[in-house]
Amino acid sequence: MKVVIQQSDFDVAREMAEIRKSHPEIGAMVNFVGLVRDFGEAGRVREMMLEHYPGMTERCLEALLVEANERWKIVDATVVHRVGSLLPGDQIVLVLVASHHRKEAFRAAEFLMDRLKTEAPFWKKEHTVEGWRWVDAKASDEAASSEWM
Amino acid sequence: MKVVIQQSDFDVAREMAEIRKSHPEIGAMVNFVGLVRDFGEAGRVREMMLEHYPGMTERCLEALLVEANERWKIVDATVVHRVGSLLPGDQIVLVLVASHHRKEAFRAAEFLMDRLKTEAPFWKKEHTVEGWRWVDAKASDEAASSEWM
Amino acid sequence: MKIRYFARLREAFGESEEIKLTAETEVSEVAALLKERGGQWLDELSRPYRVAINGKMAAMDAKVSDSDELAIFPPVTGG
Amino acid sequence: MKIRYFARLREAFGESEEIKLTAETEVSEVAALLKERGGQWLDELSRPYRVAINGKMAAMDAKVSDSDELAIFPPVTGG
Repeated sequence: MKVVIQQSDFDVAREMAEIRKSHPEIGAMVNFVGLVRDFGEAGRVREMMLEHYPGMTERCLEALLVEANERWKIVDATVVHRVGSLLPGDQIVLVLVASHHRKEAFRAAEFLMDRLKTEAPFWKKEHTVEGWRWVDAKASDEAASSEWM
Repeated sequence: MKVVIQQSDFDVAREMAEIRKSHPEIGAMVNFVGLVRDFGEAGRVREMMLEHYPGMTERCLEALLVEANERWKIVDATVVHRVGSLLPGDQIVLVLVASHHRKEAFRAAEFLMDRLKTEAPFWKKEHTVEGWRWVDAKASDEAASSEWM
Repeated sequence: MKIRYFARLREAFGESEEIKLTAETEVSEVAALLKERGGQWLDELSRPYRVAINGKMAAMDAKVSDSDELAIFPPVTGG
Repeated sequence: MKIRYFARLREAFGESEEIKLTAETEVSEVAALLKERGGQWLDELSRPYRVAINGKMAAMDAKVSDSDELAIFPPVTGG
């Protein structure tokens, strides 16, 4: 299981290949990729800045992977999250879960995304026509996350 | 929305890029990739042959995409399914759903896979140490599919 | 009417055959005719199978006429 | 004790500061001390925020001592 925080982009196919080559027993892979949308609450987005808490962020994501592994029979998983300056259409986050069967992979990937959204210390700032503004946390994310409790 | 049946392999990152370039409003992409497992019900798998019903298979998958689009607010989707000879570790199927928000993409991707498993006319034959055998349909797939009714 | 077979049934019966229908017929009656041939026809069609008419899944009480394409195949196992 | 700030709070308060704790103190008491500074301290800490002690999310009634690292930040918005 792998957690990476990086400024550079990631290649979903390469991350999948890395897991596949060491696990011939895998039957299912579910990937979630989050992208910078061109429209936010304050209108058209020109740029996004992502900040994190080095050390805590990695440990938090590793703990989520351990929990996903305990709750579902997954074979392997990778989380890559970008920080720094991003543009509309850019990839932000990859959650990749490999398992024997598809149900476990779907459940674990959705769990990881829901909990990442409310627990992992990342903060987004958007540049719109009105200038830079910090993105507000969403009540819907809190609700989705608490359903896994 | 795109449906492709092909013998050759597919590249998840390329399929994602194709959708991303024409839809800057996408915030979430969920990919499901099914792989040939090295172990089946009759032991170690050496090879797999996949047969389909040309014409019906494509129409069936297109109808599932239309239904997914009606049930969830998705932006675009792609299904690629391979036929012919495959080896353990090979990619079999890609279901890729792009949407504004992650919940819709997760729901639609899981729906498409569950229904594809029980409705799309594909048949698998495995080569094991005991020779070639047709893979039996699973009751668990029927159960998963009927939950969407 | 053209009947197409797939997968295990294709291996047993061949890819397709033509039978003459003089009137609209229920799929179940066509299946009964095939089973009357005995041998592997009886064996294979005593196991679970599905049918499609002109490329759409159909129930056993659906009706076919001579211009239709009927497909008979085992439960699907793709994905 | 080192206090680190992130995101909107980092922009308002700076990246970090040191305060002296002579005994174990509840996080809520530390926050009350900061708010007493008034101005943007009062404004920003009147909005929702979260705390972590040594890199783990913590509740407001958790206790910190001088050797801990306390982080204060807005609700997270990654993913």
